Parts: sequence; C-alpha cells; structure tokens
Amino acid sequence: MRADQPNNGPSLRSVEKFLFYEARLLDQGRLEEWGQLFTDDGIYWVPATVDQPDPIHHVSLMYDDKLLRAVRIRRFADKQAIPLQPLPRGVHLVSNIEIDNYSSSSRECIISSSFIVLQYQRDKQAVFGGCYTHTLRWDDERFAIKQKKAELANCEAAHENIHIIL
Amino acid sequence: MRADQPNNGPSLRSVEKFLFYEARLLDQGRLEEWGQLFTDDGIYWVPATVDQPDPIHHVSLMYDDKLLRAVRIRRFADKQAIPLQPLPRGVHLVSNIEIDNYSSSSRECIISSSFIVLQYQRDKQAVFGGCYTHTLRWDDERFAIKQKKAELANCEAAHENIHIIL
Amino acid sequence: MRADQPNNGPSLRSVEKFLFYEARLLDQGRLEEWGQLFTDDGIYWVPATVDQPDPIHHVSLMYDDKLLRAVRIRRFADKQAIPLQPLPRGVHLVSNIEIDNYSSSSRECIISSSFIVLQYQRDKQAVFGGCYTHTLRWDDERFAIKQKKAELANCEAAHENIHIIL
Amino acid sequence: MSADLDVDVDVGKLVEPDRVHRSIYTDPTIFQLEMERIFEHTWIYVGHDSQVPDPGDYYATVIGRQPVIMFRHTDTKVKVLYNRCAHKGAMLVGDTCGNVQQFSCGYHGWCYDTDGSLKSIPLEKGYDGTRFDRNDPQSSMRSVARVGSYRGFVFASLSPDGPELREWLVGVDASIDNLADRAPAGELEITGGVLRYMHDSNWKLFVENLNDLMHPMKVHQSSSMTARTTAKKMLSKDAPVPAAIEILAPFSGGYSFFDTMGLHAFDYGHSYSGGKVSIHSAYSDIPDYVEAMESAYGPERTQDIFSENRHNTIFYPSLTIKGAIQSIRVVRPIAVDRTLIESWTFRLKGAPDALLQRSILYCNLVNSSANLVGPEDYEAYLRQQHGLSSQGSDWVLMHRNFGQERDLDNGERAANGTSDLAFRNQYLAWKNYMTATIS
Amino acid sequence: MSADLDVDVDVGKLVEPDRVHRSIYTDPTIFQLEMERIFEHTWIYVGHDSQVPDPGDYYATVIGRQPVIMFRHTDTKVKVLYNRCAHKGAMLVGDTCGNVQQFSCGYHGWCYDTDGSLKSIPLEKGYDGTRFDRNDPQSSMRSVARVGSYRGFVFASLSPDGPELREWLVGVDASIDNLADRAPAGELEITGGVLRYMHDSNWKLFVENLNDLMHPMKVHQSSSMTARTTAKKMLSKDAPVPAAIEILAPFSGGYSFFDTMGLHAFDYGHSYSGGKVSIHSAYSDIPDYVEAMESAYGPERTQDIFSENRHNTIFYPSLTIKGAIQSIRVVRPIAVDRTLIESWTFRLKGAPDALLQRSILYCNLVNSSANLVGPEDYEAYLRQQHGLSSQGSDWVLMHRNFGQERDLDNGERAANGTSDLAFRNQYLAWKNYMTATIS
Amino acid sequence: MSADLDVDVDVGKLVEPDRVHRSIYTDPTIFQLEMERIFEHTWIYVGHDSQVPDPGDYYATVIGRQPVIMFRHTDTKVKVLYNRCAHKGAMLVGDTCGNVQQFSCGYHGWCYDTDGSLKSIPLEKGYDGTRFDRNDPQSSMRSVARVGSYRGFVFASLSPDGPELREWLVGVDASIDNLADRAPAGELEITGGVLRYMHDSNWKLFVENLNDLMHPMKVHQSSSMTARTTAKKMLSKDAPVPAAIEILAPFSGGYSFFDTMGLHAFDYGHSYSGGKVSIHSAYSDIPDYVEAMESAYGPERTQDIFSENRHNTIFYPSLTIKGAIQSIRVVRPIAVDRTLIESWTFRLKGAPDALLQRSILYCNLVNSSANLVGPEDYEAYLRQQHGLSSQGSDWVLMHRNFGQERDLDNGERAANGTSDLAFRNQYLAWKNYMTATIS
Ligand code: FES
Ligand code: FES
Ligand code: FES
Ligand SMILES: [Fe+3]
Ligand SMILES: [Fe+3]
Ligand SMILES: [Fe+3]
Repeated sequence: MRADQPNNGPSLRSVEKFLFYEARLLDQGRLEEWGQLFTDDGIYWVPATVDQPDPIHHVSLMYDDKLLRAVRIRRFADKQAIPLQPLPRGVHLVSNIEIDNYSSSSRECIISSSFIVLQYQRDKQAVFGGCYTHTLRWDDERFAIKQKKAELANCEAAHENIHIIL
Repeated sequence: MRADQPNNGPSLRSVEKFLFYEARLLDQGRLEEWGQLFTDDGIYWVPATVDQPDPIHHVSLMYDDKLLRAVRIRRFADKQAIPLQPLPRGVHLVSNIEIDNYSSSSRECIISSSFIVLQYQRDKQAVFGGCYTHTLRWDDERFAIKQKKAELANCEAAHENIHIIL
Repeated sequence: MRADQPNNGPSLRSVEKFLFYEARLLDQGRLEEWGQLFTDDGIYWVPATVDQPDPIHHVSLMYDDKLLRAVRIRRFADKQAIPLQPLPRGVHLVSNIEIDNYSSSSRECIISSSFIVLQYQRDKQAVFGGCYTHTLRWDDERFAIKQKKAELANCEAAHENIHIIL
Repeated sequence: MSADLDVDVDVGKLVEPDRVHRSIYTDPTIFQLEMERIFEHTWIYVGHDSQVPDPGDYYATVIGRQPVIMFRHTDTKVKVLYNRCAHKGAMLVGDTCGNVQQFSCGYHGWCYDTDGSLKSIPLEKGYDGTRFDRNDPQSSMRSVARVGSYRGFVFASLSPDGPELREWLVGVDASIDNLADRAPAGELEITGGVLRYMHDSNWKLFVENLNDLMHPMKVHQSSSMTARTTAKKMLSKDAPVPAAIEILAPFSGGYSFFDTMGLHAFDYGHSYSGGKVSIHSAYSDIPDYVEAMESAYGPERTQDIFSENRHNTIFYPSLTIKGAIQSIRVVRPIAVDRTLIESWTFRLKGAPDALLQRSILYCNLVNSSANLVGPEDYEAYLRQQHGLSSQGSDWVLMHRNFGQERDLDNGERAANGTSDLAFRNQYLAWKNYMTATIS
Repeated sequence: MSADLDVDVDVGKLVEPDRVHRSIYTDPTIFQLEMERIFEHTWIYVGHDSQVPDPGDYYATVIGRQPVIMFRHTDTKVKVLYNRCAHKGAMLVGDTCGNVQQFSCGYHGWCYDTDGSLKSIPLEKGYDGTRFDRNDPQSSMRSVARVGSYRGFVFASLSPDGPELREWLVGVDASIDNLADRAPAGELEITGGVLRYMHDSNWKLFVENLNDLMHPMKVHQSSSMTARTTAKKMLSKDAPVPAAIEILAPFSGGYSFFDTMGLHAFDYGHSYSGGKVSIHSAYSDIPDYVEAMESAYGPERTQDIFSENRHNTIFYPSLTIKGAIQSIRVVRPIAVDRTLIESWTFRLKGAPDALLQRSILYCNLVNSSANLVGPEDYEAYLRQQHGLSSQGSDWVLMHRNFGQERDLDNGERAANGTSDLAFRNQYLAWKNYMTATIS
Repeated sequence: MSADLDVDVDVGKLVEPDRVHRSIYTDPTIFQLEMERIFEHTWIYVGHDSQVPDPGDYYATVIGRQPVIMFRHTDTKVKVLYNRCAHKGAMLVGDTCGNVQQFSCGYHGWCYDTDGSLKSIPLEKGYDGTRFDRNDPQSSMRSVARVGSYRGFVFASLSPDGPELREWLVGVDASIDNLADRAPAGELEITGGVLRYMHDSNWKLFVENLNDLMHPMKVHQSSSMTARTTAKKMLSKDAPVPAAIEILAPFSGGYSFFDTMGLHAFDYGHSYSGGKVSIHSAYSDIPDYVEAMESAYGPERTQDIFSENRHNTIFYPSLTIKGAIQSIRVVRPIAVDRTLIESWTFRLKGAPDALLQRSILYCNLVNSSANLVGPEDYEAYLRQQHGLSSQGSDWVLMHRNFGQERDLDNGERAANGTSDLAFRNQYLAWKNYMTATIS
C-alpha cells in the first residue's frame, strides 16, 4: 500500500481536494476553467477497450490534446450544436482515491480513483462508471493535469451519445 | 480551494462523519432520528429544475419544513399508505465532500457533496444522483441541519415515484 | 458517532486504504490476491433478504467459506466456464467508510461502508449498490478479512446473473 | 398481443351504459385506435398562450403520437404546427421551448417563417424542373387542421371535422372563466415550472379518478389523516392552521362532504365536481386579495366568482383544471400502460403573490411524484392496471346512482358527488369517438 | 412480430414425434397462446400451504398472466382467488405476503371476507335501483375455477374443464410423497426464503433442461470439476468431504452414471429422472436423522423411503421438485424470452436441523443467480434462445433413444437416463394442450 | 402496431420515383419484411478476412436477425456458418472472436470441424435406429447459402438466388480496389479496434445520410467551424495545420465544394460520392508514403491511385467505405428504430505508420459516440425518426436534380454532388428487393 504524503510530495487530502474541484467544475458546466487545469501538453483520454495500451494505433472514445479539448469546450457554448440542445448535464462522484506514485524529480504523481458519472439530457439518464488515472504535476501550490484517463467499465459497449466530459 | 478546518469551525472529518451518519439513518429507515437532525426551522428541499432560485414561486419535488417532514416520516409507519407497501428501501452514497464556507459569527457552514442514491421497491431499482448542499449549524459538539438541498441530475425528468428521502 | 482511531486500533485512513486496495484487486481481476486477504475462517456473504440474520437457515446469493471462495476464484480462469465468456468486469466504489467498533482484545474491528458496483458483460451493464460490513482482524501492520458482508439494496429482486464478486 | 380483442369486433360492445370491458385499459390495439380516433381527432389542450408571450416564442409538445409546436407568430396570433420539416421530416426544434426568428431545420437548413411558410432552401435551384413545388402546402410546415383558443387556453384538433371549439366547450368553459376571473386583471400566466409525473398505467384511469369522489376517503386517508394528526400533535391548539394542513385535511373530509359537492356532466365527456363547495372552499383568506378583486369587479361579482368552487373539471380527454387553486394537469398518453401527467400552475394577474405561493405549495403536495398525495392515486392506478389483466371479472363497474342524474339544459346532467355519472359520461363520449369511423 | 408463424396454421405442425420447430421458443404469438391454453388452463402450482399457516395469511402470485392470491380462510381451508377487486379491478393486495382480517380494497374501500365474499361497500345505497347485484358472484372476489391440494402442494386451474388434480398427478404424486415422507412427522414447511432468478429465455428451455441428463457432463464440467480439483488441492486426503463438494461433484459424474439414473414419463407431460440412484444418492448420513425416521416409520418403511432418490420431477409445466434435497423450483413465464424461476426450500418436520442446512447450501450453490451451477444452465438457455433465431435449421432434435422406451402401466413410460423421452413426452402434452381448442 | 400500413398493401406503393412514404422508417412490420427480403437475402458484409488470419480464428456477428460465424478453416478458406448447434440450437460460440480447434457446443458437447461438419456426439449410439441421420446436412453446422470475397471483404447471402457477388459489386468494386491499392503491398489489415455506436433510429436514415452532400454544411457547421475558429485563435499563423483540423475543416467546405464532388449510382442501390475531389483530398502528404507507393506501383499508377478520392461508397445496404481514410462503417439493424453502426479501421500493408495514425484520429473524431461529428449526424436521424411519426406530411422528399442524372455504361448514373440521386437509387433497389416475392 501507499504513502499518503510522499517525501515533499502532495498530501492525499490535497489530491482529493483537486479531484473534487475538477468534478465540481464539470458538474457546474465551468468547462473553460476545467480546460485550464491541464498542462499545455495535457491529454484527456477515454479508451475504447480494456487496458488499451495506446491511443495512437487504436481508436478511443475521446482523445483530446489541448486543441481538441478547446474545440470540445467551445462547442458547449455553440447554439448551432444540435446534439447539445438542451445542454446535457452531469454529476461526477469520485471515490477510492489513492496516490499511486510520486516522483520527486519529475514532480509528477499518479492518482488512481473510481468514478460514477450520471449524464442527463431529454429525459434520459445514463450511468457511467470506471477508473480514473490522473497524472498530475505538482508545484507545491497547485496541481496541473498532464493526463486524465477515464477507463469505463463498459468502454466496449455499443454506446449511444456520451455528450459530457467524464 | 477551501480550508479543511476553518477557524474555530468544524473539521472536514467531523462533517464527513455527520453526512455518513445521516446517510446511515436513511439507509436503515431510522427516519425519526433523521428528522431530529434538523433545526426547528430546518428545510429539506429537492428542487424540480436546475439552479432553481426559489422554492416559493416554483414547484419542487419536495420542500419540507418541520411539519411536512414529520408528516412524511410518520407516513412510513402508516399501514394505510398503499404506495409504501412493501416499504421502499434506499442506499445513500455521499462523496466529494467539501466545506464551502464557514461563518464564525452565525456558526453556519455550507457543505457541498455529491450523491448516488438507489431506491428499491417491488423488483424496481431506480438510480438517482446529484449534488447535496447542506447548511449546517455547528455548536462545537454537534451539527444540526438548517437546510438540506438535494439537486438531482435529472430533476426535470418525467419521474415515476420517488418514495424515499434523498 | 465513532472514534476515528480507537485505542491501539487501526486508523480510519488505514481502513480506507485497505478497502480501496480490496476494490482495486477486484476491479483488476486479481482474484487470487483478493482471496488471500481473508483469514482462514473468513467468510464472504451476500444475503438474499433484508437484515438476514443467518446464512445457515436461509438462502443467500453467495455464502463462501475458504473452499467455495477458492472454487469461485479458480472458475474465472477456467476456459470451460461458459457463463464467463467473455470475462465480466466490475468497478467498485466504496464510500461512507466508518469504523463502527474495535475490540482491543479480539483485535477485530467492524467497518461499515456503502458501495456501488457496476458489472459489465456482453453489452450489458448492471448497477448494484448496498452496504458493506467488513469484520477485519488487525495485527498492527495489516488487515485480514474475517467476514465481508455485502447487503444489496435490491437483494430480494429477481436477479439475472451476478457474475462478479461484489 | 391483442389476445383480448378481435379488431374487427365492434369496439362499441366494450362499453355498456353502466360498465366497461377491462380490455379497453390493457389492449395495445385499442390504445392505437384511441390515439387515432380520439387524441388525433378531437380538441386537445396544447398549452396556454402565456407560455409563448413574445413573437417567436415556441413550446414543443405532442398531440397523440405526433410532435407539434405552439408558437407566437405575431403579437396576437398563436399557431400550432407539426414539428416536422417538409424536406425529410426532421423535427424543427429539439428543445422544449425557446425563441426563434425563423425555424431553421438543423439537417439541411430549410427555413420557415414563424407562420410555417417556407422561406428558403439552400441551393434551391436544384429543384428546378422537378415535381417539387415550393407553393404546395406540403412544402411548408403544416399547420394542424384546427386551432382554437379560449381565454388563453390553446386547443388543437388534427381533424378538420367536428364541432367548433366553443360548442365543444359548452358547460366547462365556465370553469376556465372562473379560473381566469379569479385574477383581478382577468388574465392568467403560467409560471413556476412544471412537474412531470410518469405513470405506468392507462391514461383513462387517471382521467376517471379526478371526478371519482368515492376515492379520497380511502386512498388519501393515509396522507390526509397523517397530516391532521401530525399537525395536532406538533402545533398548539390556537396556532393558525398551516396552509399545508388546509390543503391536505379536506382529502379525508367524509363521504357526505364529497357527496354534497355534486357532479355535473356535459357532452363530449366533460364534467366537473364541486361547485359551491369543494376541497378548496374552506381555504383561509389571503390579505388584500378580496380587496383587489372587489376593486376590479365590484363586491357582488367578486362574491359570485368566489362562490364557485369547482374541484376538478375535465376537458375530456386531455385537460383537467382545478380553478380554485389555479392548477391544471395535462394528460399525455404514451402507451396502453404508460401516461405522462404534467402539472402546471397559474399566476392570477393582479392578485397578491401569496396566491401563487399557495398554488405552488398545493402542486408540490398533491402532484409531485415525490410527495404525499399523487403517489397514493398512482398506486391505485397501478393496482388497477395489473388487476385488470386478471380474468376474475371482465367488467369495470360504474353503476353508482345510475338513472338518478338530473337532466338540465344543453345536455348538462347533474348528480350527487359520489355518483358514477362522470365515468358513464366519459365512456359515452369514448364510444362515440371510437365507433364514429366504423358506423 | 410473428414473422415465423401464421396464426391460422395448425400449431400442431410445429411438433413432430422426435423434433420441434424453433418458432415455439421465439414466437410471441405462440407464447400468448401458451398462456391461454396451457398456463391459464391446466393445473398450475400456486404455493405450499405452509406459506399460509394461519387464518388470514395470504401469498400473492400469478397464474399465467393473471394475479391471484392464495390464502388461508379458516384453519383448514386454503383458497385461491383472483387478486382483483370486483368494483374497478384494483389488486386487493400490493405486497407479496401478509396477514389480513379481510380484504379491503385500497381504492374505494370495498371489503371482502377471507373467502372472497363481498362484505361491505362504502355508501352502498348508491347502488339501489341499479343493475348492480351484490349477490352476483362477479360482485365478490372470484375464486379460480378449481383448486386442489396434495400433501400441502396447492395447485389451481383457471378452467373448469380437464382432469381432476389426483388424476393429473398420476405417477408424479409419488415424488411429492417421497419428499413429504422424508419428514419424520410426515409434513413439510417452506422456510429459508426464496431465490428469484430472472432468465432472458423461453420457459420451455428451463423445463426441458431438468430431465436432460446429457447436459451436466458438459455444462457443469466447469463448476463441478473446479470444485473437485480445488478441494483435492486444499484439503488433506483423509479430511471428510465437505458438504459443498458432495453437492457439486456428482454434476460431472460420468455419462454412464447419468444413464443409469433412468427416466420415467407420464401423461400430461410429467416426468422424473433418477430413482434408486441420483446425484443426491451418495450424500453422507446426517446424525440422528435415520433414527428419527425409523422411530416414526419403522426400519423397513424408512429403508423404502430412502431408497427412492429421484433427481428432478417435473409437474408440467410449472413445478419441479428435487425431493431428496427438499427443494423445488417454480416456473413463471413472463414473455417469450423471459422467465422467472423461484427456488424454495422445505424443512422436514421432525428432522434434524442439519438437513435444512444442507438444503439451503444446495440451493445457494445450484439455484442462486450469483453462484456456480445455475448460471451455467442459464448460459445454455441464452445460447439456445439466440441460436434459435437463426434459420440454419428449423428443428430442435429430440431423437435420442426414440422408440426404445418401455411402456408400463397407467401411461407410464420408462427409458435410460440419457434418452430424450422426457422432451418428447413434454411436447406430446404441449401439442395436446395447444390444439385442444382448435380441433 | 402497424397502424400505418396494411401488410397486404403493396409495399411498392410506398416508394415513388422522387419521394418515399414515412412509414418505411417507422413501421415495425416493414422492418421485419426488410430483414427477410433484404438483409437475409442479398449480399451482406460479414467482415474482413484479416480479422481471422490464422486457421481456427473466428469472428461472430449477425446477418439480419441471425447469428453467424466467419472463420478461417484452412489457411486459404474463409467460411460463414450459422452460429447454431444442429442439436438443440445453442450458439456455438458466446464470445465475439477467438481461436478454436473445433466447435464444441457448450450445452451437450456436440463437436464440429472448422468446416462445420459434425465430428462427434457424446454417447452417439443413443441415436441408433432413430430418424436422426448424422450425414444429413442439418446434422452439421449449416453454411450460409453463399459466401463471396473480394480483396478480403467477405460477403454472405442467406439466399441461394440472386446475382453473383462480382456482378452485384459492379461499379463499387473500384472503391475496394482503390482502398486496397493504397497499400504499397496491395493488402489490408483490420486493426485498431472497433467503435460501436448505437442509434435509436432507422437504419436507412444512416445509409441515406452518407451520400447526402447537402447536410454537412448545416449539420457539421458547429463542429467544423468551432474547430476552424478555435485553431485560428490558438495557433500562430504560420504553424502547420494540425491533422485534426485537416479532418474537421472540410465538413463546412461550402455548397459548391460538395456539389463539385459529384455522385455515382449503380445497380442494387450502390453509390459513391466524391471522385477526384472529396473532403479527404487536401490532406497533407505523409513522409515516405508516396515513395513506398511509387516503388511498389511506379509513379504513374501511384498518381492514378491517389487521384481517386472517393468520399463515401455505399454497398447497399450494409457496408460503407471511406477509402481515402481507410475506414469503413458497417450497418447492423436491430429494430425499426434501433441500428448499430460499427466503425473499423484498416492498416495499409507496407505504408508508414503515420497513415494508420491519421485513420485512427479520423475515426475518433468522426465516428465516436463521444466526439464531435458523429453525434451531429445522429441528432439529425433522431429528429427525423421522431418527426416522421407526425402526419404533417406523409412523404420524404428526394426531388433534388431529378431527371438530371447522366446515364453511363453498366447501369451507372452520375450527377452533381448535391443531387438526391443516391437516395432515389437506394429506394429503387429497396422497392425491387421488397416486392420481389410479392410479384
Ligand atoms: S430534413 Fe429539414 S432541411 Fe432536410
Ligand atoms: S376498485 Fe376496489 S373498491 Fe374500487
Ligand atoms: S445444443 Fe449443442 S450439443 Fe446440444
Ligand atoms: Fe386522488
Ligand atoms: Fe443443469
Ligand atoms: Fe455527416
């Protein structure tokens, strides 16, 4: 099992706070702010298969670099985006949070957690769940997301729309 | 982000304990005890629309003052209440708990959290989820609920029965 | 309410860590390791009715001693097990964790928590939820499970397959 | 599916003067026929014009199985169009309400004016020399066959045939009048949102229940008596009765109370219960309201308006009104065993805010899927829906006070409150609608 | 829907002596006919009278598509009534079991005695002078057409026609006898709850499987062999065999073991497998049990009782019994591809507690939706249900040992255990039921 | 159910040369007929042979409503068998893909060779002297009526009648050629997984949309323009255009751009859009790729191959290809209002890895249920599916540039890109298929 506060690294509590803050930004539709949580080379990734090793040679449900994340976010404000009328909403529960690893040289930590996300639009509620792996950069004051990977329990299922950010 | 233990205020841990205790009372059907968690002017509110500003000029799924809360609770013990045969049950998961605000003058804190609630009756399980906002009064020893607001992700959906207390 | 760290007993944090570790073993299909978390007389129990007093005179959805647990685990590796093709997967969220009791003589603690488990196989996702009661033996360094009881909200429902370990 | 009914059998045989056959609640074929011959034929409530106050405002809903849009074309005209693009059939709005300058189809961009007329087609010259005719009404958004409005209540009929709206409303128009007249300004405004309650039961079970005055004493005994006894226990004797108790207590008001309320039935299946007395008639006064009314109408007329305390009025089959509490419920059948009920609340223009607050409280307590009264009624429907799949008996009984109704003018019939008159009247209309195309 | 079948075609053509057409498992129209002509016609198991030990106890369930109530009217009489109010059809109880002084309808309060007879109607005078007749049987809770009971097993038929229960039971009554006789006190008590397992497959696949002795060696190889090898690895050689292993090991007992068990078929589709030998016959003795039996029956009769080790007995179509382990499974078809299986356990009155414990363990291991054996069978049904939608072949084969059964008295036929006799016998009965109203 | 259509009415009346009746998208009876007369009759894409590279590899899927298995029998032969055991109909594999030495039924252990022929039956002697004949083809796994393969694309027909595969492919075979020729090694390999997107809409709406070049400017304006403007804002002027922008920008390329692309239609409902120009034609070069192609084919042939930039090719009704981006989408109808779309990606053997990476990126952006482009199209289908239940108009219009197509050889017809030619061509084929068994 893991240390709660690795040498010079962030405390578990600070990590929890960060993940809850991220969840709240998503729940409240504060997507621009959410985008700013990422590093410039930050990646948001939802694999399409179990233990997918690679987003480059295998399709993914979402695989966003900074540019695609910005496109995704701006589309939520675009009145022409017909699939987003009315705006879908989500609730994000994050639990089972642990610091898996912290490198005091790169100042990166690997955080694992479990999530349940509800998506709602037009009388339909969808339940998603799985495991998050956040790679966070830590500068003693705040975190930045280098990679957020959301591995869905049902990633291989035949999905209808997944509108919201997981 | 927020302080975990504001000046003279309650600790995050004590808040978690209180919310888990509340959840447990509901899960175990100890509704009388649950009712006693509230202040005399305490309110239990489940809005019917997103960001509903007001329970007075807009319909709500539930909006209970002390009297209506007492009626709701007593009905669970009433053998004549045909929708409650057999008794519906619930499970409450609370997560993403944060102290949003604490006023050392009013001694009130605002707690935000996320929840998933399962309701079960007659072979049907319903999944509800959303965000709680608890306004708690703190007297150095214990909390009392001034307002519990449960904002459902699908508050605007066409609902079948929501029997249990969220 | 309860003490977070009873005299000489384990800390709440260490309990959380253990439950999250258990959840992770199950999520990752590391079932052999999961089996080793139990004491020799350890029991894994999923009652079939609410507040079921007894696994001996009343049917259960699962009631595994060491031998049956071993059979269950090994079957996940058996290519002849047709209901397990392809392997079902699960995600376990554990929340509302509290130490209900600790006996410094028996060195056993009772842990209560709430869970949501998603099961996925062949395009079907099932949502299970309920309350865990773990009876853990503590030896100052690590925990062993004397009993894990998973009380489902819908234990009395007409279930289709529950393949995974809850 | 339709094991209970040979479609060729005259559906009229399912209705006798004092009882109806259980299959009308359980047979999917009957349901499809009802959609065709009732909901997609007669006057159906679409919405209130205060939902679309400004030009370009729209409200999207369904009539029977068909999506439609109610919208405000100009300041004065409310129209009801099929929510369907003339090109390849896409719905023109995906949201429930909003405001548009024009209807621009999200698929290929055909544009329609807010009166539905075709405005522009991208690359329209592609249609030159083809059978496509931009002046054919089918090339525009089609208006439903008929639209009518009475004091802001907008009704539509998908059929060109049948009585005029005013003729169809005879007898129950007064319930709308009484509701609107309760506004010192004489006008209503829908406000405070909507409660949408999904019922896994046939729509007719809901509609029957509203003027079934034998049911509250039993079904609502639990919520009403629990409210009474809880209040008694919690409140001091001389405390004022809280509004919630004023609302809940009358539901267990005694058989003679309900019997006294009386019932009135009209052509086309309409009816109302209550009149001078109802479960709403003993509500306490709200400060300044009477004053506002008297200054608008004078004391005598005000007295007249307040003396009319109708309980439920049914505009068969889709609208039910509780005028005294400014609340309506709208019936949207979805399947033979699935019905959506929407509850809306009105603000009385010119009245004190406290009236709206009471209406909202009423709606929460009675119509919410998460509250006390509504789930009691719904449980009754659920038990019926399942019980009716039993062949223990094939008939649903409606004999109470049969033959004892009094005939009044204009097809009106009156009876004591606990009579089954309203049921019988509904099925008379049902039979007329359902057999009209056969005979 | 019914793309595979013209309803007018004689359903009898779907059944040949040694094979049946795949559409009988997949066609919704066939399913509705089955409900009408089999489940709502012949003797269906309702429950065991020990579920309603005291006057006023009730148990609510369904027969075919119809809700019914089994209840104890007086100390001696168990009745089965339609769960339907005579008034407007509401189910009279919403819960599965309980105790009532009378049935009081939750909707309008009509009250019925526990024999179903109408007791009181609120404001009954409203029916004066109408066609309503309180003495008409339709004004009471209707009893189903016929109720019969054999050693506590309550069966009901919704049809007045057909054989008497005892005649219908010929051959398999002995399976009930053997189960009940295993109680030193000669009586059974349902206890220990119920496991409810939902199957997305046709009910007949479940029923066929029970006396299909060719399947365990393959389907249950995984659970049974895993149990054997795990036990071998974990337990020392001279440790006693745990009860769980005694239960699981015989499922992979070898083809000749299963063949030796034998099969017996009877009229009306009934059959049993096993006899002197079964998967239960090698269970270890339970201390004091034999003593209790011998003191009740004497050694010889005790020996007789124990020598009968039937595996599964099928009371076609709704009840299956495993006498030697005191467990039954009840078949509740819901749709053409959906079937609820309930597993119940009996306590043998007068026997040591350890017997019940073994039954409970057996039920957990074999019948739970979350355990080892049941999901293996269910997976076989699922693969059939989907495979049968393929037109690769239209027939399901039941030729094994065709023509090699031995005719015994009273319509009994016997065969080796791996014969398809039980299938063929079921479809003979199925054809008789399904074509009875056509011919 | 089928309120809109009398099954006896000639379904051909639902299709006119320039419009089709809305019921073909909403009527469940039509859907069942389509499965029977189209999907279970004509050539349906099963998979690519690179999915089963080694002997014993299998891939399980469905044709229409019927489960089938594609597998590699020997190194050279790919077969398509019904996924159904000859015994009692169980599917022989439960997983989607894998490798087997033989097919061993999980229920009773019948074994089949990888050519489907019956190998062994446990206790086979039980069939001696019965009607069961192990040499009857019905006693083996049945092969589908016809299997054909073109450059690795495996098609199957469940009917023995109809044109040969090569004849059926005329005109669109070139799209497969161009896709495969883009591999320096001339061969394809499916890789990179599959995206499975469930649509609650009729399958024909998806198929129509692919060569509907009037829709991108409107439907994809949001994703495409947002991508353009975001990139403009975020990237410096002289930064290279990211691949994602190269992919997304052309979707809002202007009507004349799409019109110029052109349309080509063929017998059996096939068509393709694009040709020399398409939304893929302006992608930047990938280093070393041209070199690899030229060294394989020579410069001239390479130029030929690259000059062909087809957009979507439709192999009506089940396969659609985007050759220039090495991606296909497969249409699996499930119900009248439910369709599964699978997106697969090819690796071009001998080409640089960067090509695969671009294909994967394309597939993510365009075909994922969680991304930008696909949900826009799906929203259009959803709005159509619901709008078509309205009787505002009964017809779906397909008049654009009617009569202006040019007839070429071999049944080929060509038109400008924004013509409705592809729709009309699809419904010509649809009508032929659907009325073939009636006439
Ligand atoms: S469907 Fe509306 S523009 Fe084509
Ligand atoms: S339905 Fe039972 S009393 Fe009316
Ligand atoms: S069904 Fe395949 S062996 Fe019996
Ligand atoms: Fe009511
Ligand atoms: Fe079995
Ligand atoms: Fe598109």
